[in-house]
Order: sequence, then structure tokens, then C-alpha cells
Amino acid sequence: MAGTDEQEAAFYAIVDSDGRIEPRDAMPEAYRKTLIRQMAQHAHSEIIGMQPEGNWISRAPSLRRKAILLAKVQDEAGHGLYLYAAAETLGVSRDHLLELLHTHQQKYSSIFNYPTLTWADVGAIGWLVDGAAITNQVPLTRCSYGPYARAMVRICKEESFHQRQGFEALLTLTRGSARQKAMAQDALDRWWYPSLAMFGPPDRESTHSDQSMRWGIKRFGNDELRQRFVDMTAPQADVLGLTIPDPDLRWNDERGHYDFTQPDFDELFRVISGDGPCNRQRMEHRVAAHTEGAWVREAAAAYAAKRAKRAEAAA
Amino acid sequence: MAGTDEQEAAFYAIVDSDGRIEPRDAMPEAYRKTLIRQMAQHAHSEIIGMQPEGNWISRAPSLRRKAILLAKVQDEAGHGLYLYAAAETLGVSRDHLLELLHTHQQKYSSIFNYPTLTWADVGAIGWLVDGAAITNQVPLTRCSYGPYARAMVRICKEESFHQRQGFEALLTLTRGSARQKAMAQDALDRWWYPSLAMFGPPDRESTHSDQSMRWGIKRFGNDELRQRFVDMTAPQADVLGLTIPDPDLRWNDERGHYDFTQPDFDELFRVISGDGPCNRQRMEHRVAAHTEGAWVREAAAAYAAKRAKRAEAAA
Amino acid sequence: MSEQSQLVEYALRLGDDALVLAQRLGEWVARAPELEEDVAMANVALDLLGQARALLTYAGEVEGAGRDEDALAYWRDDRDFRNALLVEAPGGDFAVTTARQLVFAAYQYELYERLRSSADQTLAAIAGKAVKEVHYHRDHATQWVLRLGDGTEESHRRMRAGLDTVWPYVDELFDADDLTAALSAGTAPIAVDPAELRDPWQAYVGAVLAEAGLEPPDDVPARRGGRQGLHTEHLGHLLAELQHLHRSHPGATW
Amino acid sequence: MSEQSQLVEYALRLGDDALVLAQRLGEWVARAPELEEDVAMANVALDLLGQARALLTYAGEVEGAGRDEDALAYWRDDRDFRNALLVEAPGGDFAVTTARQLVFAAYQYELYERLRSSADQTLAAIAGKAVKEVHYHRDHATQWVLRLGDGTEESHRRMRAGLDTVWPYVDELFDADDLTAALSAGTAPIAVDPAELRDPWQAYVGAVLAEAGLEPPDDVPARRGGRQGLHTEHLGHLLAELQHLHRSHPGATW
Repeated sequence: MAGTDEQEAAFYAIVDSDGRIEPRDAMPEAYRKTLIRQMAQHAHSEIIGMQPEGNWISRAPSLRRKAILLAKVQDEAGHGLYLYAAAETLGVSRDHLLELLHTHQQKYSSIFNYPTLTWADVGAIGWLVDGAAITNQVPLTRCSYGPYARAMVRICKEESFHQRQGFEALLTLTRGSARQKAMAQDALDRWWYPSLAMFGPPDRESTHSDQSMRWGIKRFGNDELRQRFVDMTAPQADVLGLTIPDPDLRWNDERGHYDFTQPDFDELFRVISGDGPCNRQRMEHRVAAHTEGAWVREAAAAYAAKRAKRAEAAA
Repeated sequence: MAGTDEQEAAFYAIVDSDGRIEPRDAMPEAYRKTLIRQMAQHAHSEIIGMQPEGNWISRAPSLRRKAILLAKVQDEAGHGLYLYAAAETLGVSRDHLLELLHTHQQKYSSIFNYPTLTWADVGAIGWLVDGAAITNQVPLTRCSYGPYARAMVRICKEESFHQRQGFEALLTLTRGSARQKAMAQDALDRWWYPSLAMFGPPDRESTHSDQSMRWGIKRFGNDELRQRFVDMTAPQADVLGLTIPDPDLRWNDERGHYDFTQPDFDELFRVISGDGPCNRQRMEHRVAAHTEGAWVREAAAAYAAKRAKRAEAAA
Repeated sequence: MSEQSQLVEYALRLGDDALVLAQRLGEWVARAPELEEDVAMANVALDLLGQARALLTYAGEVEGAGRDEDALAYWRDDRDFRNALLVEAPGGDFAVTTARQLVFAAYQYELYERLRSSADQTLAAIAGKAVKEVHYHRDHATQWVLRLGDGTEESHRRMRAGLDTVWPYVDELFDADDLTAALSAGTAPIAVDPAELRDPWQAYVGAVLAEAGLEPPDDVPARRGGRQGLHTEHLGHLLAELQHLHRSHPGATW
Repeated sequence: MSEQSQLVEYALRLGDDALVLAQRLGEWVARAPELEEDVAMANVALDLLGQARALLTYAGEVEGAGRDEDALAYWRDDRDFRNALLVEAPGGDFAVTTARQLVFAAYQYELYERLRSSADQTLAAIAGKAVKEVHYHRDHATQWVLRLGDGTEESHRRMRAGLDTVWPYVDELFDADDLTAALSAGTAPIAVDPAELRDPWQAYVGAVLAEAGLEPPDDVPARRGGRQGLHTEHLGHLLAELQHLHRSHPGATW
């Protein structure tokens, strides 16, 4: 905010009354920066998130599942588009944000640094990872920045569809052969704790949270959201007939919540800082696609420029 | 031959008495050129021939078959080495010959322009293609040029081993399931006529044959060799329980040979002239391997030069 | 061949074209030059996969031997596939893929446009839905041919190389044979005579190439055989990926 | 885990390392930078395949459930493979392959050298044969590391990148765990403690790199998990190729 007190007061009046800040509204510079970082990270997660599931497009075990998976990965690309566009309303280009991703200056969700080893992992990602994402994101449909809130409405709608599809894919496995059921359990065993880690560190260690709450771009604490996810997911595991790999997971009548074991936050920090199973693979794949596509983007730009020039000359 | 009559007489004396011309012997320039072309084409055939069979290394249906196939393709590379080395005794470098291959100035056997579509094709190549090659090549073990004759001794020994392995692989299929037997028959249906075409056009249309006979680098006519191959192969097909795709194939008591249908020589000429199913693929693969390997060969040369220089400096 | 078998075979040709190309296009997802193209490639692949499923399902129904779309996609071997060779070649760079998309979508457009009038109600219905999808595919490919052909020097060079790569496979698309002759004869034909599609295809593709400053390669020996199951070596590798998991669990439901 | 199961598991680790690397090296055949390397790559692949066959056969015998080398190679899934991650990554360019060959052959050499004294007669015999082969592999890789490291600027740069690519997979080779601890304990150990191999490996590889003007990459986060069946995404694709045909004909003889 080129910062008059009056503008600042107007900004907080909107935020405090649960209104929406729009691109042309004045806003504190720190708010703008935080939002850009958050939306960019979210957009980066969508496009990197295409890789682990995309790994199974060629091998999907039925044509119906192949179609569902293709459509899902396509939706992720679409979410990336919405989110980069939403970030662009704050005056930063997609190219610049991609540059920051490719040079490790911005991050993406650490969950996508785990490999998809079997077909069941595709179901587990839909059920658990999209489930966790929705838990995180539904509150953002009411966040203070208008374009972000509206993008989240669309995204959450599609993601809850994906989450049901993932659950259904796993249900088919658990009702199938012994090998299929074992595949599903194995996927749950590997994806459970990384999914819990998606909510971030415990609130007591979380930086910036208070400020984001104040700005209306974060509505609930990490611990609260993680609990909400466990409460939602544990009964679903029962329906699937799968065992969540946590011997201490049990309903606590007193709290009205499930008790559960926290994920290994040291592992989370290691993965965030680059030391996960697939960090390097994901980034190399991403940068290679971008680099190999450079001549195509240049051609499109050159063609557009030629056309504009011709149109001008004809006018 | 820097051509005195005396030298020419000496050359023909050796050739006529079934002796061997050695690299340092005088020889007519046309003899040298013909030999280089023939040996180079033979060498090129070995290295291009690695591709159709190499196509099944990754998918061989048992580890034993994978090992046999790897060993066979390795032998082909080895044959290429012997033959380029034999050609080099005539004062032409392997690099130069490869350059001629890559720029379509020299050819390789047209048979390798057919695709290997199923596993049975690997067996069929061993049985038919190596069988035809041996029929062509055994006489060359007695050809007038020493290094070539000696290379052929080694090569024929290995190829008759490959031919037996191919036969045995097909026998396993024909004694296997109905699907396996059908696969074997299908391979024979596709490879039979192209194998017959390996002996070249009918003698009446064959150019240079007389000269090559005179020089002792060709011992029998194309038609005679083709007949020899059919006579050898037809009873083997019976053992396999496979039907050669030629309704007119039958033993002719009077001739003491099988009657059979000639291959489609128009097709042969089309394939030789570049219009076969895989000509383009084979050459692109070959040139790509060579081009992608250029930096490696340059490094090896640079390293050798540095070492030589250091050795010199130390001396 | 009975008319029933002919119809099965015809549906397999159309269905396998769509299935194999969908599989190739799927390889671009998360690898495209820009995000819009990840979306577009997935979209085209999805449309083609949808066509393939309808066509294979129908082939299985007409055959009446209890084979569904998955039985036909996952349990046939290389030699039983009926797709044209064009669709099975590796995708190459974006220019090769663009060239193939133009060639194939323009062909499919003319085909489905006419197949809407098929005497076979199911094929007519499938074509009626598909022609709208394919119209978009053709338009999308056209835009890219223009951008690449009339973009930079490099893109022009690559686009020419892309055309060179796919051109040997063009003629096969328009090959008529006994099957198409039988099915496209009479006053209420079931199939479209592929030879009929050549002129309108040529007119469309020729105009696009001309606008893009490109020329169709000439004197290219044609490659064919896919309709008879005589494929390139690429198809076997594609099928190994496509079928491995499904074949590893015979009888399983997914 | 019974001692019998431990022995099966140990043989699978060694056998899968050899099998998967043989499969990767086979990809170079007819693609190598020069004909001598086509021969050499095939030769190394053949040796490794031979080791794999002996080890998987033995694992099946000890297991006693009727599984032979092919049952173990073709019917286990990704999660049941026990190879180190190093061997399953795509071959990359010739420098990546050369870097991997140096790392792996130097490891295998130290391993088999010691395994010759195994209390298990079969493992001792397999190691006795293999150590001679691997000595050649190590020497071959060494020669190429010297040529590429001390060749041209480009080859030096590529060789460094090759080392960077494979280095994250080095540590896993030397990981000891309960299994190796149990099998290498006592006065007549069956297995070799992998941790023991690190120093001699380091000495050899370090000397080669130094002579080639290269340095081992440092500060590389290590990747591991292969011994527990936690592989990279590459293995599944490799197995789809390896297993597709065999799985398509259950019970067939080849």
C-alpha cells in the first residue's frame, strides 16, 4: 500500500467485515507478497502434482480408470491455470513465478516428492492427498482476497469430486482380489503420514500464522485442520476395510475427536528442504519440460507479433 | 594394381590356383574396390542387423532366452568388428565406411528392413535369415582374399550356432501352446520370401557376377544358392510342423531339388532402393547412435593424444 | 467374412486408431511446452479415449463373444490391432506431434462428418458426438501448425521435419480395401469409403500448410499395413506399457 | 525371519541388482558410441544376467516353494524387488552409464571378493565366478572414466554431471541392516557386511576419480529404500517391458 492510514483503515474494514479485497483495492505490501507466495506455491503444487499421478496414465488397468485419471490430471493443469491467473491479478507474471519455482526460490507441496509405486497409489492420492487439500482449502473459499477465494470455490468443487473417485478406486481394490486389497493397504501405509504432514508443522512452530489469520488468508490452525482431516478420514478407512498405520488411533469420547500419532515433522522438514525421495526427479522433469518447450513458446510469441504487425499494416 | 602385366599375372596365378591374396600382394584396383564394397556391405548388415533382434532384448520371455539373444546380438557386433577390420586391410578406414553407410552411399542387407513384430520373429531370423546368410557365406570361407576368408570362417561358425538356436526357439514354440504355435507360423509366413530374396536377383539379372566369380570372391550363382537354401530349409519346416507359405513348394524327384515360388523381386528392389517397412527407422537409429556418441569418441581420441604426449614428455 | 465380422473389424479400425493415439498423447501430460497445452493434450486424449471406448464396446457387442472394451484393449496382441501406422509412432518433439495431429484430425473430421449418415445407428451416433470433438482437435492442430510454420526459423525447420516424419503414414489412412468396399457399397452404406476423404482432406491440409508457409513433403514412400496388423516395432512397446498391469491381474475388476 | 528366509532375501538382493542392471545395459546394445562398446555393454549385461540367473535360481531353491529364476524375475511386482535404487534409474547419456558402472562394479568387486569365503557354498561359488567378471567390468568402467574425465571439456562436464546423477544412490549400497547383520555375524558368516565395503570402495573410486581430474560430489542427500521394495518410479516401467510378454502367456515354456 503506497500506504496512507486512510487506505489501511479501509483495507482492514473490508477484511474485518469478511468482505473481499479486489485487485484494484489498496492493500498492504506484506499482504500482497504473502498472497503471491501462497498462491504461487499452491499453483506450483498443482502442476508438480500432475507428475506422480501422470506416472500411471499409460498403465491404468482399465480404459475407464485411464479416462478418469487423464481427466483428473487435466483438472490439475486447469487448477494451475486458475491459480497463476489469480496470482497475476497482483501484478506478477506466470513466467516469473515459474522462474522462481525452477530456481528453487518457491516451493510446492512436499507430498508430491513421494513416488507412486503401484496403481493403488493413484487411489490413495485421490482419497488422502485430495482429502487433505480440500480440508486445507475449503476455508480459503472465504479468504479475504476475491480472485483467490473464487478460484478456490471452483477448485474445491473439482477436488471433492476427485476425492470421491479416489475413495471409490480404493473401494474397488479392497473388494477385489487379495493382491488388490494388499496393494490398497500398502498404499495407505505409505501415504498416511505424508498426508498428515500436508497440514504443516504444529501451530506452536508455525511462523506467520497469526498475521495470515489477521489478514483473512488463513482461517484455522494447522493442528485444527489436521484433526478435522483425521476425524473425516478414519471412519472412511473403516468403510474401505483398511487399517490406518497408527496403533494409537482411536476415538476419544471426551474430546469428541480421534486421538492419533503426529507425523514425523523432521521428515517433513527434510523433504521440504530438498531431501525427499523424488524432489530432484520432480524438478528435473519440470525444468526439462519447460526447457524443451522454449522454442514452442518463442514460436507462438513470434507468430503473435507478426500477426499483430500485419493487422496494424492492414488497418 | 599400379598395374604391371607381371603383377597381374601373379595375382591371377594365385587366384586361379585357389590361393589367397594377402593385403600386401598386388591386386587389380577393381578387385580391391569390389571387395571393399562387398565387405563393407556385409559389415554394415551385421551392425544394422543388431536392431531388429535387439528390439526384443528387453522383452525376451525367459532369462535364458534373454541371455541367448544378448549373446547373439553381441556376436553380430563382433562380426561387424572383424569385417571392418578385414576391410581396413585394404586401406580404407571404418570411419569412412560408416560415413558411406550413413550417407546412403553403401547398403546393407535388405532383410533388416523388415520389422520384428513378435517374439517368434527372433527365432525366425535365427533359423531363416542366419540360415540364408550361412548358405551365402560358407563359400566365402574359401574366397580369394585372405583376411575376408578368415573372417568368414569365424563368422560362419558362430552363425551356424545361431541358426540352430533359432530353430530350437521355434521348435519350443511349435511344441507349446496354440498361441505360441500360431506365432511361429505367422513369423514363417512373414520371413519366408524376404529370406529367399536375400540371395539377390536371379542370375540372369545379376550384374558383376561373372567378374566376381573370376576373382574368386563369389563361388556360386544366386539361383543355385537359393535352391540350396530351400532344399535345406523345407525339411526343417516339416520337423517344426510349420507350413512354408508356398503352395507350389514340393520335392521334384527328377531334379533332385524342391520346386518353389521365387520371391517378389520387385519388392526386393523397392526395399533395396529405400522403400521397405523399416529402412528409414534403421538408418535414423543408426545415425542417431553415431551422432549421440560423437562426443564420446572425441573424448577418447583427446585422452589418447594427451597420454601419448605425456609419455613422450616423460621419455 | 460375414457382414457381422466386417462390422467388428471396421469398428476395431476406428477404435484402435483412437485408442493408440490417446495413449501417445497421454505421454505429453505434464511434459507440454506450456500449461495450456497440458490441458489441451489431455483433452484431445480424453476425447479419443472416449471414442475408442464406444467403438471397442460396440465391436465387442456385435461380435457377441463376450469381449468388452477392456478385453479388446488389454488382451489383444500387437498383430490383432487394426490401427493405422500413423498413430503408433513415438510422439517426437512438439512439431512431430503437431504434424500428426493435423493429419489425423483432418482425416477423422472428414470421416466422422460422413459417418454420421451411416446406416448403422450406433456408428452414426458415435460419429455425431465425435465430429464435434474432432472439429476442435483439427482447429487446435491448425493453430499450432500456423504458429510453428510461421513462427521462428527454428520452429519452421522443426515443423518441416515434423511433416517429413509423419508423411509416410498419410496414404494408409485413405486406403480402400475389400472390407471398406463391402461396407460402403449400396444405397444405405455402413462405412465411409476412405478414398473419398482424400480430396477434402487435401484441400483442408493444403490450405493450412500454405498459410503456414509450408509444403507437403513429396516423393515419400508410403508405409502401410496397420489395418492388417502389420505394425511398426513401436506398437509392441506401447502395448507393453498399456497392458502390463491389466494382464498381471487376470479377471480382476478395477 | 528364519535363517532360510534371510538367505532367500539376501540372494534376491544380489540377484535383483544384477538383473535390473543387465536390463538397463541391454538398452545400449545397437546404440553405443562405437562398435567396441556395443560388444562391451552386451558383455557386461550378459555377465550380470548370468549372475542374476544363478542367484535367483538359488533363492528359489532355498525358498523351496517351486519358484525358479523366471518365476522370480517375471512374476514378482515392483514392491517385491530388492535391488538397490542405483541400478534402476534410466541410463542417461554415456557418462551417466559410465559413472554408474564405476560405482556399481567397484562395489560388486569388493562384495564378491569377500563373498568367496562365504560359509554358504553356493554363494561362495557364484562369487568366485562373478569376481573375475566384475574385475573386468570395473576395469572397463575405469578406463572410460579416465577418458571422459580427462578427455575434452565437454566430456569432463558430462562426466561430472554423470557423477552428480548417480551419487545419491551410492550410500544405499553400503547400508547394513538386521538381515546383513544376522547373516554376517559369527565365525562362519554367510553374507558380507556391506558397511565393510565402503572403505576399499572409496579408496578405489577415489583414486580413479583423482586420476581423471574429477571429484566425488559432496553434500548429496542419499536415496535409499530398494532393499525394502521402496523403489523409484522408474522400476515399474522397466518391469512392464521386462515382464509383459512372459506374463501374457502364463505357464508357457519358451
